[in-house]
Amino acid sequence: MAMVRDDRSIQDDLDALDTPLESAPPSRWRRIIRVVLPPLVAFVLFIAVWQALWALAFWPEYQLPAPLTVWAAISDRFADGEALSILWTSLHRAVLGFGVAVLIATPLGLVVAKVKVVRAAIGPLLSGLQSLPSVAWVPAAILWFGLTDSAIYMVVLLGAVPSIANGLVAGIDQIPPILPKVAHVLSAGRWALARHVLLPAALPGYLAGLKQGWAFSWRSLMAAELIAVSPQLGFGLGALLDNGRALNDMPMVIAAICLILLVGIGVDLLVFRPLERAVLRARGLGC
Amino acid sequence: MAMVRDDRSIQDDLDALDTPLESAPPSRWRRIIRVVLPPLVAFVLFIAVWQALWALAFWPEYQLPAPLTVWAAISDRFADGEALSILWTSLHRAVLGFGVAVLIATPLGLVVAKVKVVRAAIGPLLSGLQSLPSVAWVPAAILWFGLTDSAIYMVVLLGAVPSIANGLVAGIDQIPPILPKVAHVLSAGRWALARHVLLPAALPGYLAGLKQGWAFSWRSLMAAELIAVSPQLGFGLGALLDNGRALNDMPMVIAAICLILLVGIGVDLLVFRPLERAVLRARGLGC
Amino acid sequence: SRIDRGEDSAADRGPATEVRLGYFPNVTHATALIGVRNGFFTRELGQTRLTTQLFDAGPDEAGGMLGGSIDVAFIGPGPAINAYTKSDGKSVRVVAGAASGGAQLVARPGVGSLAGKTVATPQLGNTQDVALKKWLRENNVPDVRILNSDNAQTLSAFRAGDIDAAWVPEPWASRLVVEAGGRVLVNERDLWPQGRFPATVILARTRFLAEHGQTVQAMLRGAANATQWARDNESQAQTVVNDSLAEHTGKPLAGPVIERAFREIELSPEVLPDRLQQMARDAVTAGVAAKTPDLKDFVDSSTRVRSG
Amino acid sequence: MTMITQQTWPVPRQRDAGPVVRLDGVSKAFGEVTALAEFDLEVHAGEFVCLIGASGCGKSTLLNLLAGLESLTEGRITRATSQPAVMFQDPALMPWLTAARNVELALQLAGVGRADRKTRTNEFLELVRLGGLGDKRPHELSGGMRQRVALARALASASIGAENDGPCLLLMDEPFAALDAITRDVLQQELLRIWRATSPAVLFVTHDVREAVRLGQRVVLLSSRPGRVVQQWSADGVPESALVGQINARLREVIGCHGNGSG
Amino acid sequence: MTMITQQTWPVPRQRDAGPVVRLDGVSKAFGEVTALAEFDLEVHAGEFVCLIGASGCGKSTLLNLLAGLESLTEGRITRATSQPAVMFQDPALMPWLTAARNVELALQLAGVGRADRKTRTNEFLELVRLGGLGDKRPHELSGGMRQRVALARALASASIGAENDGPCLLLMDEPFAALDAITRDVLQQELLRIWRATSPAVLFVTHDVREAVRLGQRVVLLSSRPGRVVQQWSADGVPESALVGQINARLREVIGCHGNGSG
Ligand SMILES: Nc1ncnc2c1ncn2[C@@H]1O[C@H](COP(=O)(O)OP(=O)(O)OP(=O)(O)O)[C@@H](O)[C@H]1O
Ligand SMILES: Nc1ncnc2c1ncn2[C@@H]1O[C@H](COP(=O)(O)OP(=O)(O)OP(=O)(O)O)[C@@H](O)[C@H]1O
Ligand SMILES: [Mg+2]
Ligand SMILES: [Mg+2]
Repeated sequence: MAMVRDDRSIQDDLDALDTPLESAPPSRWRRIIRVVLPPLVAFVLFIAVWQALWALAFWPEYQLPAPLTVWAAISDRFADGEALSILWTSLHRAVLGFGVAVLIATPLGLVVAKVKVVRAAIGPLLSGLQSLPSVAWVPAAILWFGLTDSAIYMVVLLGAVPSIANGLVAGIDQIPPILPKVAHVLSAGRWALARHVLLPAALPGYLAGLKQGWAFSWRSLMAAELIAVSPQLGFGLGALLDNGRALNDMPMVIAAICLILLVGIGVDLLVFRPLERAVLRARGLGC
Repeated sequence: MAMVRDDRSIQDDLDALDTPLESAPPSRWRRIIRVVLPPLVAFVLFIAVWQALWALAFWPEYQLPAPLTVWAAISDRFADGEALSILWTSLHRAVLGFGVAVLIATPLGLVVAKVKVVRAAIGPLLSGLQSLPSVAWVPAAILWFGLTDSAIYMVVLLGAVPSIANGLVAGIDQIPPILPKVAHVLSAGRWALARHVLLPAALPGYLAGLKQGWAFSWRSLMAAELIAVSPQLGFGLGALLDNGRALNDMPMVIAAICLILLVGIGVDLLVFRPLERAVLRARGLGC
Repeated sequence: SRIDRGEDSAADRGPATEVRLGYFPNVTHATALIGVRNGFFTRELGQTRLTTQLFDAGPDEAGGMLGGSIDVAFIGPGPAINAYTKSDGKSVRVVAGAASGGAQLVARPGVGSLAGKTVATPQLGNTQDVALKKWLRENNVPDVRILNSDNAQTLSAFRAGDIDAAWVPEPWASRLVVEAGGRVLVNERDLWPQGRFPATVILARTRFLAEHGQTVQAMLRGAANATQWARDNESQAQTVVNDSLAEHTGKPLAGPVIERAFREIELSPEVLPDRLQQMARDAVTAGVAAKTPDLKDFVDSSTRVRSG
Repeated sequence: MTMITQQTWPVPRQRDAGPVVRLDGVSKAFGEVTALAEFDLEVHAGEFVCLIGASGCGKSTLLNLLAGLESLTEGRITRATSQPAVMFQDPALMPWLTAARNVELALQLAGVGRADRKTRTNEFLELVRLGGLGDKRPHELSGGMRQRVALARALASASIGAENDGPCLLLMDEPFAALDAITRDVLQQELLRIWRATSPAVLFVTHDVREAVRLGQRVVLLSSRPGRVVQQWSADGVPESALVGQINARLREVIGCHGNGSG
Repeated sequence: MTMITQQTWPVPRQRDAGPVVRLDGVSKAFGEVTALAEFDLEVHAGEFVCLIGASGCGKSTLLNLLAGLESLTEGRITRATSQPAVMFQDPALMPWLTAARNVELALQLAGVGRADRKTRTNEFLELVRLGGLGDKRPHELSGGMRQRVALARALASASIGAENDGPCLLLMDEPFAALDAITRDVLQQELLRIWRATSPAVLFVTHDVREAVRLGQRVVLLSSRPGRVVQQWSADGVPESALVGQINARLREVIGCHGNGSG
């Protein structure tokens, strides 16, 4: 049962589940292929199945439009610049709302995680708030803020803040207790402890919370954008989706879904994925 | 600068942020007080502020009803058993949907976390799906599944699965690499690795994902319950909320919010909190 | 390159075992509410079982119909036309009317001209939105901000002063007037010939209609009887409708609101096909639809019921 | 002290003289840092080899390579054994399992039946003098106790290897570093007894030259930056203290000439 | 090897003879496990005390109590020093910081200015023979290297204490356990030099009796289950090897009578 191994260890035997171990860095070219190819293949496969299902005509056209019809619906919107303005309106609101949510949720999460009384008092409330659908806040938001952008931001904040705060709490709960002890013997004050130990140590869990928080912001925004639609308030993706729904226009609905997915995937690929990689790499974790 | 310390260390100096260290177990009685008192005080405070605001009559009654009015709206519904049937309908769907979501999301998360090709192919899609509001699926669900419970479950699953899977992926990414190495030298196969090392090691992160997943299930359910109301489908909390909204009946809206919060907080306190404590305790983490 | 699975021609199969009826808990659907509550439908249906589905938005109801889970529906003309055109004229037919009238432009007290003001309509491209845009154009009112918002939100915003006027259907117009002290600027009735335009129609699935024409006829008889009863017993009808609303939504309308709303709506089985065609044309005029749909087969007259 | 029963540690097999592990010109680089370079080593079946070298010279890296946990940069490793049993430098206990369950895991993953597992787990815990502490979690144990749990796990894992056909290999990275002198003495004796009984090939990393000489048949000294084999001593038949002095002198030479270890 | 400059380690102060730390009848129980019981100990300013004892006898627990990281079950601790500098048994480095930033953190948290910090960090890294490896992350370092980073951090933290008024205290838990003999020798000498220069009180846990005798002015032997002071030796003026033999014999006695350490 002699086994001879050449240059590479067992990990390249494709038993990826088995061996989450470090590998020799592949060439630049191969790395790009590795990163770009799989999603591309997944995408092409998805479209192919869709096209096939459509061609078999199991469902009538109004239930399952052809990929090309949807593409036409999207590209129409891009051609006249409408799509960009829609994307911009929504993205800009979401980013702003998310940013404010992070600023509110971070100290909140710290306090909830570390002050027992506060945790007992409002910890469950935070989780409860998460499970409250954003539309629930719409009537209240309108009553209190009127049909303005403020109402939209309030809904977004109420959606995102609990999620981010909870992520931070979960991250802090997982910190090995020795690290705060180190900070203590180095005479760190509260603020220094939070800034130099708790936040960075909780970063992986916090990032997961941020990702979920972003998802919540974005979803809440879609709900909030239905509060009111007018040229003055700007026409966002949520309104596009709702219009498609109201008109029973499946190509339009699917186009809106695609645009929302595009943003979701784009933000994940351009913002969270690199952040995550950097955070995990620095700690020698992950893949 | 001599300092004398008696029986207890500095941690009782109320600098809770400073010292997340172990404390002597308090008596049973005091522990109950510690657990029950803070949320009670928070609740009473909240009601008091609400009552005061109402009494000052800054907003008209239809914008901010008195706490008692809302309480009447809730207790009316409890009195004739309607509230219980509403809660039961929704809870039962949510639990079922969540259970199925966990069963789907767990293997999915494992595969995404550990198989690089799959991660590259559908990782970003999972995050993208999370940011898709549940209502987006409603038209499609109605067209494809008709007005059945299946349509509702489809919406719930599409909401919860990505969230749970992403939580698991985040949890697995944070596993110290030495643990899978140990499993490898103990000749663990893929399945044993997942069952004996990856899943338990990722448990804290996974639990955080489950919590978020529950929130997503519940919110998605609220959206799905608006699809249609019929004796066959049952009348759920989502429908109650929407009716309140449609009627501009603030006491009804707030009553629905309270019921939803009640469920959210209840599930957190009865299910996730004890689980979390057990998981963290076993590892010597948390408070 | 799509396989052609034409709708296989369905033969008449006599009365159905079950008919699934969709409607809203709303005054414009009073015929359905009364018909169900007072048993007008079941009386006519005989062996056929009646199953009801409540919706709160036309598009979802239309979706339910296109998805095959609803057989007969009370629905607004907009979503009905939509469902027809989206399915290339295949899936649905209007078999009768149910109500007409009941939409008004209501302004806050003290608002005279709408120039430079904010006006709300329920949805981009719906009947009221189109009507408002057409009216503004015809009356040369400049600089009006049009806001699309949910009717319930419109009421709050109206009360809070965020909007100056709203073009809404019943019972919202009545609520704006009765609960928020609004003043009627335009009654949409005045813009249509004979003051009549469809507010609710009865839609049937084409397939169901072909297979179970008798059942559809029975439903229409039930609707006609309910309409007749409501006309004859107006105050009782209001009570029945309000009881239904209380049951389905948890809250009845205020007395004055339902009285006023009932006055503004006319329950009638007449279809008014020319008005439907006009509405489809107006949608193009208002820039909401790309081309005027051909409503040739939209109205099915084979199932016409002898009134009485 | 407990005797390891026949069942826990199966009958010894004949000592084979052929190499069970061979490294030919192995290099391992982490980015710009070359941990090992042109590394050649042979370990024979049933042989007890001790590795010593400066802190950071590549001993742990070498064990990781042998266990198949890292990929080589260059060269080849030929291994004629089943998956080696490894005791890492870090205890690396599963934090959610009790001490006993940590040890049991090794047997469970190897497919040992439940009842059998429990008995053997207890025996291994007794062996490392932790009998009665099996229900403690890792965070409730002292540093030395954790190290002993890891030792028990590694021995349990090796006992599985010994049951299977073919030679087996035990890799140990400073297994007694956190133990007091007396416990260390006892466990050294236990290890030797087990080794004599089942004769796995052992690769044993230590910083204690005395320990290396006492336990090993062969002592291998590594240089650092990059790690290479500098010199080897056979410990058989040489007086202990003389050899210790000799190795210490050479060690001083090798480590001294590396300056402060930073390159 | 680098000289620690005046700036890095400030001028020595007079040795005070009064106790800076006093434990009176201290007990510490974790649930049912009593780690320490009726523990009495005094440490004088500028004194170097070595603690030895069986694995799991409560040495680390004792240091944690002194550092204020755990609450007492009974008794009282009187401490006349500022927050002690601690080197834990585990390196406990912040995994997201480089080696240099880990050391710098001690200075940063004490409010040392940026430029000053960098210089001193480099000096401490050179001291533990890790000059040039400052930009490595903990997971890129070997076990011994991590331990040396932790040592550098503890020394940096102690240097702050030495700058402040009043006596200071340095608690070290097996600081050299993962180091090779040569590096260990060098660092022992460095530690002694620093101690002589600034005379903090040092409480030093080790398993190496030879090391304890070489470094300590006083060697304290703990019993286990529960931990108590069994015997103390003054190391001043006694020949090293004689004392080592004596302590070893007593140690064997104390640990032997505990059976297999499980209680
Ligand atoms: N994952 C890694 N990334 C980068 N460098 C690494 C990594 N692992 C080890 N090294 C480097 O490789 C060299 C050898 O490390 P190794 O852990 O093998 O040393 P060692 O001989 O076990 O030392 P010690 O006695 O201190 O445990 C060191 O210089 C270390 O910095
Ligand atoms: N957090 C804890 N929970 C429960 N028991 C604990 C905890 N910490 C320590 N112990 C117990 O207290 C005793 C003393 O532990 P301690 O870590 O002080 O030993 P030690 O003398 O440092 O041993 P070593 O030399 O192995 O490091 C041990 O029996 C240990 O099991
Ligand atoms: Mg090592
Ligand atoms: Mg210890």
